[in-house]
Amino acid sequence: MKNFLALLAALGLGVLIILSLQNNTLFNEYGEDVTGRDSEEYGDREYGEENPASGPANIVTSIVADFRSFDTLGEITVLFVSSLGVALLLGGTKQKRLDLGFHPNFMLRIGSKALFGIILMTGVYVTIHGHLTPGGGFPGGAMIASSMLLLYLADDTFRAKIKGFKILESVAGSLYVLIGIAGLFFADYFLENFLNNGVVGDLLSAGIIPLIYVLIGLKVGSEISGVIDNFLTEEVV
Amino acid sequence: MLQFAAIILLMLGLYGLLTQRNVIKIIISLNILEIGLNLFIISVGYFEGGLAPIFTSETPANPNFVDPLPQALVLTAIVIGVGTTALGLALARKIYQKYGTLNLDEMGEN
Amino acid sequence: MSAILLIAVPLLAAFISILVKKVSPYLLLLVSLFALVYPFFMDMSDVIIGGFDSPIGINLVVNKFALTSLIAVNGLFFLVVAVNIAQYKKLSSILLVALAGLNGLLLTGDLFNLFVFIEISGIAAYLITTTNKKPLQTFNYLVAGTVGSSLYLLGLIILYNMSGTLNMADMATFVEGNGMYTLFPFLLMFIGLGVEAKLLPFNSWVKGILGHSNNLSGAMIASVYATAIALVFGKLLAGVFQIEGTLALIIALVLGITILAGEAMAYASTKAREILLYSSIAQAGIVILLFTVGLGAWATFFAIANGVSKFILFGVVNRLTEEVGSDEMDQLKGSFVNNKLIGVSFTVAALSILGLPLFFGFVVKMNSLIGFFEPDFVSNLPGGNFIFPIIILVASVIEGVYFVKLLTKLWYKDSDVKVNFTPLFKYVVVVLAVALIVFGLFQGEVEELVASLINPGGVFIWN
Amino acid sequence: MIEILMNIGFGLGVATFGFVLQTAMGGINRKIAARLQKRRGPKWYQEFIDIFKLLSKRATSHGWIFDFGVIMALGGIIGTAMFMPITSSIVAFEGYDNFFIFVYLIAVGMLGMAMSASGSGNPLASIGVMRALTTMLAYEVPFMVVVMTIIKLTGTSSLTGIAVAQQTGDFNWFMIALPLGFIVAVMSLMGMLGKKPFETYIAPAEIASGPMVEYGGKQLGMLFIMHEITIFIEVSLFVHLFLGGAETIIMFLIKYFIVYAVLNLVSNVLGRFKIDQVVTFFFKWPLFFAVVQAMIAIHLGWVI
Repeated sequence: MKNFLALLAALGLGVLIILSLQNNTLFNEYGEDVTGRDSEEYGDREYGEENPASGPANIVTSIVADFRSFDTLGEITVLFVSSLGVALLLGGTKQKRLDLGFHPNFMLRIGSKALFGIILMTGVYVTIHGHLTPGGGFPGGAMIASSMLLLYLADDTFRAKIKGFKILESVAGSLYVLIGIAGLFFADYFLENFLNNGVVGDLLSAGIIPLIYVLIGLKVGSEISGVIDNFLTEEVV
Repeated sequence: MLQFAAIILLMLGLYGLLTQRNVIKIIISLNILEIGLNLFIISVGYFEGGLAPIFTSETPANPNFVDPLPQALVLTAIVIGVGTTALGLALARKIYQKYGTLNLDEMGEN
Repeated sequence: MSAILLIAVPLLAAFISILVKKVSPYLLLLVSLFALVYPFFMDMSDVIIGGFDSPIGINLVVNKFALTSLIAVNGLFFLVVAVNIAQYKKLSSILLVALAGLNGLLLTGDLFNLFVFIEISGIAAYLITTTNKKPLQTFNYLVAGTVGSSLYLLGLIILYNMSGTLNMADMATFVEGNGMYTLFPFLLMFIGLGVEAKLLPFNSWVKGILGHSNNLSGAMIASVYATAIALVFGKLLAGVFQIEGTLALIIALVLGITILAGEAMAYASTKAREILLYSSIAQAGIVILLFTVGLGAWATFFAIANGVSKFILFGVVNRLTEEVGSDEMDQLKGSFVNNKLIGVSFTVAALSILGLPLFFGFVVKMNSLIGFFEPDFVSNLPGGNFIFPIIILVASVIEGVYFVKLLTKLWYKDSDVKVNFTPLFKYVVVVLAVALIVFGLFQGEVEELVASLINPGGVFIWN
Repeated sequence: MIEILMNIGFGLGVATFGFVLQTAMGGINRKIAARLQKRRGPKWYQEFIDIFKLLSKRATSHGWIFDFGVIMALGGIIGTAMFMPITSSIVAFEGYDNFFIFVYLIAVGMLGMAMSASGSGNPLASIGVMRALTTMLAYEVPFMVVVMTIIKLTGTSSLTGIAVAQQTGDFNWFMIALPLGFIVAVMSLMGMLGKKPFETYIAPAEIASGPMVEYGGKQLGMLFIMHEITIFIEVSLFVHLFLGGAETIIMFLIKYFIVYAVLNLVSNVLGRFKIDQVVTFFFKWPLFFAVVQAMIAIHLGWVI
């Protein structure tokens, strides 16, 4: 009975969504372009143009780290507070690795060390090129953290230096806010892009955006690594 | 068609949330719901023939990009989802420590 | 000075605080004091972030309503923190994030940004409730809250698809022109926020959280968060979705049922904390009902008066429970005989919620009721407005009964219950109780404050 | 400042007037009831004598809540009476004779009483208080519905406003205009006054005089005064709401006397309900009638 009601509720939600969308372009025909939406103005530049209003070649990046950078600040705060929370819930004073019930062999240990570097470098690359290519701080950070995860999984005695992560996390987050406040004091607005925008498409372009994305990458990477550490350790009884 | 996939995922997630009694399964349902939602958000920005919103040396003069805003929003939504999932899993571990089970029916509360 | 600092400074402090654990409680105190004082020096103009005008960028809306809300919420936050921080030093960073999140909720002028802040403050709230040491209940809260915010986001995205904007002011214009189509997304967003705001039937988490709350989590969730969420609701109902007609009537009826059900459950309960939590469900219903009907200015102060009272009530009851080991009324019998000062303050808070004269609650409750019958009051509901004042009055009568029941038990003469309150807590509670009385006595001044929230057209302003 | 003091003085005058009036009425009605039962009955001023005698006596105290509660009860009720209009022009605080003010102010007195009674530590008093609260819950709901109907019709919540609306002929007296509502209000009024069949919370034979069981001397005297003024407020409310208020004091006295005497006579021929019967009774017919009346009056617009 309960399952049936749940089914009804779920179906009801789906039907309502579809019905409510009948009257707009989504279902009847796809729109032609973004005309009429606010996002019209986000792509207002050309490849190779010098010093446009917003610099990155990747428009999504320009939204994430420039137009709506404030959302992103909130977003890393969410990640920050949930990693704090995981540490609060699972962390203790003295910790040891969780017994996963298997012991990796020699090949796995060595192979993972080799792969670690490659994954880490890919993560760094994706982070640094966030304003030019798909990717950026969040995927890059997640890749950095996944390299840590590999180390944890492939070696049942491995533990990273959590203290280092903490410092990285704190410094990267603080710098993000400080860059924002610097915008408030050196230019006019919080989080304003007060550096030279350069040429669209160049690696060194888009003002503070690559800087912010690197900070985000470091922060996300260290936070997720911290979460991984918390999940794979337990308190010494 | 992407919208229908997204809506089906949303429905599946909601159904799972309402019927499952296992903490981990509830978290998985929550994730399915969120993935459906994220797909839905992406679908809102898409239209046929739209280009990926990145300027390269091959971008035509008057590029017809897809709406980049939903893509930026979905990035935020994904990260927030990751945060809540991590927290939910940490809580699940706490629950297991306390009750010795992950099944809500066997905890003797509620 | 720019309003952005109210969000940026707590965030910066939060990021720094994880490195300097020893100092972080002081940092928290300092920053929350800053957040309390700062709104008094703020300019009343919209703040643009990143140098892009809205709707391209995100803006913060600073108006009388936002200022009033900020002062109230930050004031309560500061007091809760000041009283409890010694016991919960570990939570300093999380509380800093919570402060940033709450300020963001009250300030932001962008609907997606609001979602981000809902999540920030929400996650901080889940973590604050982990101090109850009831992981299962916190988990339920987390699931309910996440589903709620997902529904909010779903509604928002559907709206974006239709209108192409995320900015509140632009959205308001769009909604006005397309009433019918925005119905479903609005309902989704309403449900999403309704989870946090404790509305029926999305409030199943409340009992698990507040029924096991401690000094910090009880006051935080029931007082600070409840006030903030109610005011956000008001912001959306007054500023974006000016609902009226049948839809408003249906929502108002749901709220009416929330109120009566909450009061009835409180009446039936024998546990002190449960009485308070059900009562706060009913109060949330009343506040949002007033916003829905169109009495926004008084609803704002209703929410604030309720927040102040709930701080005292939950603070005292949780302390008593901690010491006695049970929150059954019969166990707490006579707790106030040895703590007269606390007892009197508690009584004042309870009576203020009830709406007795001399107290702040009376001023807001009575003016809200009179507001229903003002000749120039334009209601958002069609016709039968009179049923809602009846609901509020009946709710007050039921409140009267269970609060008197609670008070008489707590004041019972013969008792050996001995509970020690810290001097700081006593001081804060007494100051708040005095504030309730002062606001209750200077009715005219309160009315002037409220009048400043209403523009010459007689409509509650948000922009 | 002077004006406020004058107003307060005026208000105190109203309260005193109410006290004297109701105490006298009470005495007269005791006499009437006695005559109906073929007794001689006490003198009409017997209640004054009782109260002044009690006030002159010393009394034991049961702790400060007990004492404070009594003062709060009396103060609260005098405060309420100060706002009560007597005729449409004799009002102490003009503009503040709002119905909602009375609803809330009257609760202060009740609350003081409840606090004081349970502060005495006597279990019988606690039972009495609980019963009083339950009765209140029962009769308030239908009464509120009826009064809201009136406020909705007249568009004002001020008592004099409502009275004037009836006097100027915008509406008939509401006892005629809203017949069902009037019946409900009479029943509720009997509950408010604690008359049979709703006197369960005093129930002299069962629980030894209910909330007042521990009182004597001064406190009892003060509570008597409070009781008389409460009745004055409730009956006056009724007069203003349903009987068109009063243009002159004489009219007020006549209407007041009629309402009180009729209620008294009715109550004298009835038995007493049990407490659960009180609640079920009020939530059954009066509430039903009240809602029906509201529907008829507001949605259909049928007002005689």
